[in-house]
Amino acid sequence: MSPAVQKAIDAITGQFNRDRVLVAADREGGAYVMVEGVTLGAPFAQDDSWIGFHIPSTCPYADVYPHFVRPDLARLDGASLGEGISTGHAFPDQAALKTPGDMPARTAVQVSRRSNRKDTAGLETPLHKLLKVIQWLKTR
Amino acid sequence: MSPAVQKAIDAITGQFNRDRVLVAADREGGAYVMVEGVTLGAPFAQDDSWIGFHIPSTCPYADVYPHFVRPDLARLDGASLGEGISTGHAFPDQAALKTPGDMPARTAVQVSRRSNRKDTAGLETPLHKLLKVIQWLKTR
Amino acid sequence: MAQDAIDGPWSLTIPETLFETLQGHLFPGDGDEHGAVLVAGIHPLRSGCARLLARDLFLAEDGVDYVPGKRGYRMLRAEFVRRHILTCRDEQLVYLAIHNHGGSGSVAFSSDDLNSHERGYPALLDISRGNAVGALVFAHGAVAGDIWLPGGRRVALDRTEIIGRQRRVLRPAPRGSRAKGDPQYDRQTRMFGQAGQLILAGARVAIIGLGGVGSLVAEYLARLGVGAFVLIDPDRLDPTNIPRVVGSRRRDVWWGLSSPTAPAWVRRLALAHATRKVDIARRVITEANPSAHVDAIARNILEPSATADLLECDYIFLAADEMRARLLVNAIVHQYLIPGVQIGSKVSVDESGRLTDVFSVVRPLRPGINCLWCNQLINPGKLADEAKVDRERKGQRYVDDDEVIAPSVITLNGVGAAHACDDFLFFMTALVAPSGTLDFARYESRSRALSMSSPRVDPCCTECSSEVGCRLGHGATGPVLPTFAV
Amino acid sequence: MAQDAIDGPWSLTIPETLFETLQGHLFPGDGDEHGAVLVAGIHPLRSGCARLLARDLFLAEDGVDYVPGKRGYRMLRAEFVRRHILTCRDEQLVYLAIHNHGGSGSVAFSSDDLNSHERGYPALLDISRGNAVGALVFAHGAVAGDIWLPGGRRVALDRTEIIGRQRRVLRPAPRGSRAKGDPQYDRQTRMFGQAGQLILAGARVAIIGLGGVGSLVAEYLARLGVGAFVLIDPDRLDPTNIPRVVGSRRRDVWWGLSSPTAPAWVRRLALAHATRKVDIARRVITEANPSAHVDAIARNILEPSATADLLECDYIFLAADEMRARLLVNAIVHQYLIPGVQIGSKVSVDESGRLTDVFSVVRPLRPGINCLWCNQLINPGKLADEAKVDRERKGQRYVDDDEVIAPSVITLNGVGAAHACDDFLFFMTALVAPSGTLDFARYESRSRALSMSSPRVDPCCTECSSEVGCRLGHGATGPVLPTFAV
Repeated sequence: MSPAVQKAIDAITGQFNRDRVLVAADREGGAYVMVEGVTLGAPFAQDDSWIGFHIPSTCPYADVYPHFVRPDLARLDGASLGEGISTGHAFPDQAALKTPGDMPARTAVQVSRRSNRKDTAGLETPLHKLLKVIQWLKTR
Repeated sequence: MSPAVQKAIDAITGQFNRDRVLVAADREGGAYVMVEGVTLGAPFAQDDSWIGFHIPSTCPYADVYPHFVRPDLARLDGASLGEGISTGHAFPDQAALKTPGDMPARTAVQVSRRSNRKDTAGLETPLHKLLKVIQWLKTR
Repeated sequence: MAQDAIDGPWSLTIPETLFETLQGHLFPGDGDEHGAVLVAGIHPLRSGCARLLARDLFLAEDGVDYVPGKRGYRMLRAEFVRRHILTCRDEQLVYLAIHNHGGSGSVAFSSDDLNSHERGYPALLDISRGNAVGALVFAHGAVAGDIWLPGGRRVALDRTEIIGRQRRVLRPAPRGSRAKGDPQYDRQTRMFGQAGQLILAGARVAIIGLGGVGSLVAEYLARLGVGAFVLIDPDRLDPTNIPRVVGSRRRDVWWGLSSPTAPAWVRRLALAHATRKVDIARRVITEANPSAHVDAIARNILEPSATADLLECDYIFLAADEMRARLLVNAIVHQYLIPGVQIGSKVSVDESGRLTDVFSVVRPLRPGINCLWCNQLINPGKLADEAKVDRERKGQRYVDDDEVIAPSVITLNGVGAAHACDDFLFFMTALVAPSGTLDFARYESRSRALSMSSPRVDPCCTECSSEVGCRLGHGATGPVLPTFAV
Repeated sequence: MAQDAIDGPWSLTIPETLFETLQGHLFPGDGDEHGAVLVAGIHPLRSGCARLLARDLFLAEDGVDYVPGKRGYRMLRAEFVRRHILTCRDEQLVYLAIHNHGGSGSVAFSSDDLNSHERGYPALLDISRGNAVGALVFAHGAVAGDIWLPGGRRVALDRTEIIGRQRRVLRPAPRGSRAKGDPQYDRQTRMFGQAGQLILAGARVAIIGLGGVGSLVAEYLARLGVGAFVLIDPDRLDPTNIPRVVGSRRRDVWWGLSSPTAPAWVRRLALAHATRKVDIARRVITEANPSAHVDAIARNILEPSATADLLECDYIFLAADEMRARLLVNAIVHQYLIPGVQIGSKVSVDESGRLTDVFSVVRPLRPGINCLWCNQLINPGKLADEAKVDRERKGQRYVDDDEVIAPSVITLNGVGAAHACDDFLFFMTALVAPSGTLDFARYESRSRALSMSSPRVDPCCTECSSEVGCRLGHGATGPVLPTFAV
């Protein structure tokens, strides 16, 4: 894994609990990350979810997106999940892993939040992006 | 010979006497022309001279230059011939003639008067240029 | 003129400026019918096709020259017709009466129109003494034509080509779409469509000079899928050309035998057997596109047989330095309404040998507007020099003569060739922007700047004007071209 | 860092902007001596040569930081020295003390200078803990240097290369002229001299991406006489590349077997055996100049071994579309002070499929000033996309994703490649005009216009600034390059 990717993962394991964070290397020095037990709640029917995402080897320059959450995600009010959230995905793609099987695939709901511009590298770390996505989900 | 070259020669034979004008075709549709017995006189020691020149196939677009005159040209005052007039040439180059021998070469003095710009074709015909060169010579 | 020997389709070529004047007159926004007379040269092609060449346009003034008709709605007044048919008789040109209909995309003569042709054109043909006459009818985006040939044959106009900033084709009615194209060209047809690819495949392009610039033009256009090439260059490759002529190899010059260290007679022999530049370009073209048709003509462009081949082309790339080539190509552009471009580069050095200017020029040539002669880009003195044999030229050297060999560099050639080919592509596929110009472009290498200059137009220019005896659109019956006489 | 393993000549590379600041400080017109400290990265080459990379310059204020010396004329005050040597220790950089002498064209340290080095530098080496230290002395048009390596070895600086609008080389003293060149290059040496030809022959150039743009760059530079090439592209030729990749032939793709009409498995097999793009470019180069040295690397540029080859080059042509390649090359330009250029073309189509913009871009890349990252020309979203496997990318498609294949046309590539190579030539031979710029150029095909834009500079950019932890001139001890991790 590249030093920048390792640093990003360290920041995430610092924020969450180390044993709640699963990591699998990709083929290029990036990593697939899964954080278990992130608190959700209203407006969703589920109290918590895992959140998975890919940190490319070109971290911190590359955006981190999309994010994936539990496949049964549903709104308390029964409404549709809305724009930017889609069902029927799987995470991670085993072909992208350095060692397929290191992180078994889960069916998932995909959350698409793209950060389009970065003025300089590092303004938005993968941790920062993850927290933004969680925040965004809670304000749906 | 190209129609434009033929037309230029017709103008010259119209101005001078037909039997004073010798013509030999070049390999490309142009012509070498020699006019015998053109009046000179002061400032030159010679009363007259032949004048030879080449009308290119690209007449009337191409300039007609240089002109050639008798090889013994000399000033009455014994001064040098001056800028634009040089000795030790031959005219015409036999290799340029369509039929070598058509116009035997003569040793010659070269008179260099270049017309640099033409606004449109035909403003300065080979005849016009010849008259200008004769005029110029007389004002040396 | 043997106009009746032509058995292929007839087309009309019309300079954009002239077309726009006509459009403004026919469609001022009043929805009414208007009239005009177009005087055209004629250009029979070897294929049996004929091109009518719009030379001059005379707008009929409403109520004066264009009046209520005796049988139809409107008609050109007899005096107006007579004036122009006599000009056509005297100058051996084609008389074409013009009016417009409403609608857009397709157009046809009405039965009133056709009846009037049948009543009037046999008499006009008599007056014009062996020159065709006819009529054109315009709608928005469509043109139809009814051409009467001496001898009694009558042909419908296949299409009208407008050439200027770009090339557009108008027809009497839309054509059905053609077959699917070659998937090889997928990436570029995403820009200009299958239709654009077919235009390129149908184009016949001349390249004059297959040295540094021309070899690159050949390479680009062949890859692009241009269908037919006429390559004209009398020269064989020289070792000093290899750094600029793409596709050339050392064995083309018998490397070693042709080097300056070899004995002079061996060197001369090697160079006399070096590959011709046109054959190197042919090799490059065929490798890029085996189905391209190539005519490789190892002659001076001024030799009449080479010139004749040039007249069969749709676009001319002038990549030779000779002034005579400029003179001839410029004459053809105006007289035969064949668009083209002159490409060159220049490296200037001051007296102390220090570099001053370095630039590449791309000068679009278009009939009636972009003329090398009235922009004084053809030097009469150099024309005279070029007509001399080497020994003469050396013996007659002048003060302002530059006998030094001009520097030449592939990157400068690349700039000129690339822009010229890019301009060609956008011209042919009619993708030029509304802000596009036909200005002469000068790409400055040392400052990375581009300077554009608008060509001037001399209204009496022998080359680009339609004055009596001048070349514009005069075609086969116009002034003799400045070629070598045979 | 093993600085003592370097046994070839040492050079210093300095960005033009920094050099000009230094010149202004050293030569204000007072004829006096002035001082400064240059902090430099280091870049050991495989050849055993080492490049010092000017990263940051600290001007010594006269009378404050630069004061009358105890033994020599003037000296840097101890506090000033100490501040910068500690920075060099912490950031693993080379400390270089600078002063100037009078005269021009040649320069050498005085015995006072050398004595002071011998007294002071062993102690400085101790403080800097394994990083070289040294001194530079400047005159007009000349630089000499005395570099002290850990371990006790001491080397004289061979030359100083200034890179910016153009490349200039300063040495301690003028060198004698070299042997006569190859007469083959006569026409171009008339522009840039035998000296220019030798510069080209000595240059090692990288071309990243040997598709439409890169193949043309290879062709032009090989003809021009560039001596060594590093070609990097992982791809094999595809039939749809032939209209743009010069030198490619149908048999390179097993034409027929690879066409869409062939059975899918035959097609796959043919494409798996198609010629690699780097090998086609190698063929083109070798044909043009059999003595050129070519490294053909069929790998992704982000693979560390490919990146390592890139670091050995003098100039980088970035002709690949990937954002990751932009990110890496941009990092190398700034961190290793290797100049380059990014070339591309774009065809934009609106929702209705109508053509909007068509242009070619040529973006000179120069350390500290022309940065793709702070000009937002590297898209973080696309970087993320490029890190995914195909299936993932398709499954995760977004609203603003353009999965459509971009159009690509040889004439657009030609415009970009020709200007980039022309710019390279004038850079290398130092023939840029006083009015020359390093602006990003955009050649608009539809309007024939050129628009230039001045790159902005973010003073805290991680890529192009010399802030702590940022890349500028940091060389081998700087941030890790954005390559694949192994």
